[in-house]
Amino acid sequence: MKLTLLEKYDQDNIIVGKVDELINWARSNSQWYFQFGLACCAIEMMAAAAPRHDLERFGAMPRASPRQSDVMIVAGTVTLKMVERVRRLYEQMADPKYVISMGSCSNSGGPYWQHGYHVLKGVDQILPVDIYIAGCPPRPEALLQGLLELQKKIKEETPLRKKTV
Amino acid sequence: MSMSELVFIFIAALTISSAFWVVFSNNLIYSAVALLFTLFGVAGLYVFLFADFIAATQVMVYVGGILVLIIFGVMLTNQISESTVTQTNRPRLLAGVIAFIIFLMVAYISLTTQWHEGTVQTAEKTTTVIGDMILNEYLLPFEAVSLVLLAALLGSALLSRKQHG
Amino acid sequence: MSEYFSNIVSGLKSFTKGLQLTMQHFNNRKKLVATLQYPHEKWPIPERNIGFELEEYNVIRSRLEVDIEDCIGCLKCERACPVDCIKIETIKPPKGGDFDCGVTTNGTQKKMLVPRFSIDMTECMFCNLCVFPCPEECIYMVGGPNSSKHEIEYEFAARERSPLIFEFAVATEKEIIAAGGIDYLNKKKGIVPDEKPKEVKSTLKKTEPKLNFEAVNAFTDRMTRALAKKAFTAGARAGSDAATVATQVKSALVDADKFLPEYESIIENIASSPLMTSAGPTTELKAKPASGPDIKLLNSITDKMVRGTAKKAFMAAKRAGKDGAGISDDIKKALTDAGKLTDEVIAILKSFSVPGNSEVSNESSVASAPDIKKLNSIEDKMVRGLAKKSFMAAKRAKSSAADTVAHILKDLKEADKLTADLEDIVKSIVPDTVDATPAPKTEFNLDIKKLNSIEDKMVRGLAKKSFMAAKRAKNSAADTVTNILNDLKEADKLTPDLEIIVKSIAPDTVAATQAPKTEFNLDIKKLNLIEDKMIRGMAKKAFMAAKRAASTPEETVAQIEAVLKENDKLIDEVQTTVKSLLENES
Amino acid sequence: MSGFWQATMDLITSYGSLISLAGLAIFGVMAVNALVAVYFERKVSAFMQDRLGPMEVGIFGFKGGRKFWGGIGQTLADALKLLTKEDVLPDKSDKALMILSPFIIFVGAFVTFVGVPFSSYLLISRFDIGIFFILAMSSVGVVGIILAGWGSNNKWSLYGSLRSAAQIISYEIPAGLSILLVVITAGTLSIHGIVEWQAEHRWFIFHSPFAFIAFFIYFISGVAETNRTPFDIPEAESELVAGWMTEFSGFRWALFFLSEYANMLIISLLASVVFLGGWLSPMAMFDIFPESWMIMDGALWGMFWLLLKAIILIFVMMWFRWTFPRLRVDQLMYLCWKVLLPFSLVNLVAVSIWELLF
Repeated sequence: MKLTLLEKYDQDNIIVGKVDELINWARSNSQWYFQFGLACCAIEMMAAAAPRHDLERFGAMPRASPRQSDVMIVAGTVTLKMVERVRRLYEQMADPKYVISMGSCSNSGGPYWQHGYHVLKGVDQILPVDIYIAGCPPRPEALLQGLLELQKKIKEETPLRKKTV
Repeated sequence: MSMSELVFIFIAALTISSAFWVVFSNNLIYSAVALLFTLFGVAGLYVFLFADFIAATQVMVYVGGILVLIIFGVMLTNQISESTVTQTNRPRLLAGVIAFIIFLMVAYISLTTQWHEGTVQTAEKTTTVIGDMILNEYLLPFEAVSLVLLAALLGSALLSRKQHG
Repeated sequence: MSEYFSNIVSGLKSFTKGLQLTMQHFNNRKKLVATLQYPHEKWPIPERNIGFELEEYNVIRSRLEVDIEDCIGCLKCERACPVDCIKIETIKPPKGGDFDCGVTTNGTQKKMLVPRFSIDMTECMFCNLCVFPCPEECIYMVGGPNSSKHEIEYEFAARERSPLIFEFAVATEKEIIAAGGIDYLNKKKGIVPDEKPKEVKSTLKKTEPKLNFEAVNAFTDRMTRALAKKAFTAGARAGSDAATVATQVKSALVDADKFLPEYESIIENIASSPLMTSAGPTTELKAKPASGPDIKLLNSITDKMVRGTAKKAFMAAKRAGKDGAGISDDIKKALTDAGKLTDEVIAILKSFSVPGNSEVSNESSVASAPDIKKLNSIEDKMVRGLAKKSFMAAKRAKSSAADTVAHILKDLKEADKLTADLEDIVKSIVPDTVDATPAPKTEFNLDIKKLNSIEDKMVRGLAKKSFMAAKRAKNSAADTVTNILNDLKEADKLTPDLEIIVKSIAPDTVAATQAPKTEFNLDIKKLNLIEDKMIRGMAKKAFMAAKRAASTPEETVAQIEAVLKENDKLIDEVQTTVKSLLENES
Repeated sequence: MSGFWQATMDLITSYGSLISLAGLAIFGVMAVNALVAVYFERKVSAFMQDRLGPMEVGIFGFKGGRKFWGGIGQTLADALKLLTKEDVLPDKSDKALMILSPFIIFVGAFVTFVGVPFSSYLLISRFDIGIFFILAMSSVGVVGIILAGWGSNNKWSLYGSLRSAAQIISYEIPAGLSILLVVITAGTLSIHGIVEWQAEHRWFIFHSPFAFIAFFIYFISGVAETNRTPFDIPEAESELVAGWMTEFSGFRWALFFLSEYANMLIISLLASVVFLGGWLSPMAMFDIFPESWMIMDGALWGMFWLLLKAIILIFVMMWFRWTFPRLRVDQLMYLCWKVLLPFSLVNLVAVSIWELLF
């Protein structure tokens, strides 16, 4: 049975599995977040990065450029005017990229989900959201827990193999 | 063929080919990049002449200073956005004729000159020798060059000054 | 020049000062580091007073939680929600049905079944506004002052949105069906597609679209009944005839492995009985108060003014507790005063004033009353109008059903509009059956709640099951008790204690029938007027105890007062409040 | 031409292993330096801000405790992540330049290490013009920065690169003048010569008041040359997103990072060699335990002292970074041209006079 290199990688074996684990360890523990504070949730995001909660304990540090960040924390109300920018900035991020939707506004439109003529009803309409954090705004602990949940999710990936097993 | 000859060939080839690129590239920025390699190659040739001080000066002044200024100049040129057509080589025939004449002259001189064959030099400290020579034997040219540089400095300062009135 | 140097000096000064400051923090890091390492240690939630009473206001922005067993489905929280993230659906069980919604911990009788209570925490803005209006205090933010009810929880990030939409309702399908929410369930499950009902409507418009569940209801087991109903509904909606529907029901039951030989008779019954039914005189009768003349009789008065006056007098008389003859006298008097007394009204009032048998006359009049609605299936407007007109005339003349039909037919013939179809329709207005006499009521008054004092859950369940079975079979009280006892004996669970409890159902029946439910009509909410929390709690406790003991209103009040007196809390204000319970009685 | 191939083979067999060994050594130093320094920096910044910094990431199950020095594996995870990240080349960028520029910057730092000593014995090449070589090579990186900014085809990148180039060229002058002062005094460009001079006399920083000032001018200029806060206007986040690095991602961005921390190490090593006595033990200088083994002055001890001095200087750089706010462009140029440059010129003259007098 001859296998091409790609097919070989698609199979499960111990080396591929271990390397997967290593890559996942690195990725999950180094989630540099693209600060995307749009409204009040941004304040809680700052609080999470500030000394009391210290987001950097998990290796997450803020980056200003989308190219160098791994996770986009959409914190706040995504207005329709902002949609284009959010989308573009997400597309500018380098793979693998993740999205945390923080707060009710970005989860579903929040207080504006019914009558907000100017608000996107959930950032998951334009981005593939990985983690939803409920709260209006969520407490910093909730953000930290969301990050931990994201780490768990990353650890389930198989970066060397295209197909998920 | 010894190792030093091999390295010499490599450096000479790098210098000449990058020099050609400087001339023939249509993109000014690429020309500047090629100039970087040319200047480096020249510095390498200096090293072959055991003139390490000159080589370092070459890198420092030409690469670190002049080249940067050239790139600055290129970038600040108008219409640089159309970077592909900023350089044209139109009067090629005339230039080729002149260059050929110069080439003939140089070839004639280098072939007819009685070259004096010296002994192989060893690496010595050149810095002290250079310092001695500049301040003793070649004091007048040195001072003349200083004056010229000073005049250039003053001239550029005058040119870049704001016009009053 | 001096400025230049002073700038440099001040620059150096601030330079060193800044470095000193950061160095201090660096050196004193053991004291100064403020970080709490979240997953390992948690920040104690600060109990800040933000202007409201601390115990009542939750500033934590934690998750909303609902104690669904306390929810009465009042929809107040749903209305209070500024972002409409709370969605509640309720089912009101039919009156007189056997479905019991239960009682909240505050003692309020629940009147609704709540099959859906979802809170979308991705939309919630954590404003806490839904918490205040809740009369049962069953919706609240977890933690803080409510931490005794539910642990604090504010970290529940999820990978999808759906886990953040919390569903609190626990009503099972069985319960929903038992509460009469089969339509709700079908709608929710999308069994009835959008297009089909339209077809059904167009074809069945002429007849009553209501399904006749009479035969199906004979199944005693809830699950079986639900299945049967489902199959029945599906079959009937599809337009099959009764026999096919019966076989469908049977096959559905067999598929579900629920079919028992004794169900054969029921299936036959289904096959023989009509699929559709009118609202059904039996149910109408059940729903109506069993005593006193019916105010609806007055509706046949044509003049609006007269009708209004008559109704007014009727209500006043009824409130005064008069019987049929008295009421008709009162009405007559009122109408004479107003100068509106006509022959028509007198004829109507006669039905009231038949002394002593007001109930019977009422019953017969309603039971045999031909249904004008049946005439709606006449397609031609003109003809329909004509038929109705003669129908009303006949009704006013107090004709019997057969007379009415004859009358209508005659009128139609005169107008030369009578066809064979019409004749059928007109004849159909005569109610099908007279055998649907109301079931004797007393049996239903056995109190299932008495069984609640059985401690063992299993046994309680068993006892209740057989109780319900007996009830459905319309057994008498004594039969029911023996039934339950037998069932328990079979299950080998019968103890002497149990026997006493089970028997306690029966003796009460007489009392229960005589004063049905009135005792419990005392409104516990009146006690909310008591300001002191302590006293209020005490009073409510006593109230509940009295209620459980099925005391009369006077006894209840006396008991509450006694309890309060014992604790030396009986102030005048409180006493008046407690007494006000009685005022409600009338 | 067979001689040519023969020579090539000879070169590879005889010198190839040596050269590649030296290259690997330099690369190893740079990589380890970046790994340690980034972790160090994150911790220092955290403690100065009353935080804890990386705590949760460990290697081989070892996290380093929960109290203060946790998160040992943090930078390793960062590095691995950057290596496995997508390499974005924007569509409208000049792809050749974007690919080339990180390597120019990296090679600039890499080649500089050839002249940088780690102790009196441990260095790649012993140049006669050591200091001059280091200064010359460290100026090569500027070209890479400019090309990176231009190639990105992004206005923030271009602004950042222009600012960076202007800043580095400007600050090279006071830095060079300060070192020139040492060269004048010691009379040599060789690093060994300078350290030997200091061994004979005293550390340069204590040689004269002017040399003392020169040290600070050099150090400040050095901080500015590495584009570190408070001189980080080329990558000012609030103005230019990430400056000339805006469009770079993954591995090529990691090269920038590597070079930046390598440059920090170079500046610190050079400062400690030129002004702080290099690999000389401070005990010898202050005559603690003279003429005994406790003087701690050998090859390995020399490396220890040199690295200790460099690490302290790196710490000071971080201390600066987490203390001072960013300078404005005009303030930056003011500081360079109107403060540091005049002072270093005056210094130069004064030291010459000092040398004549004493």
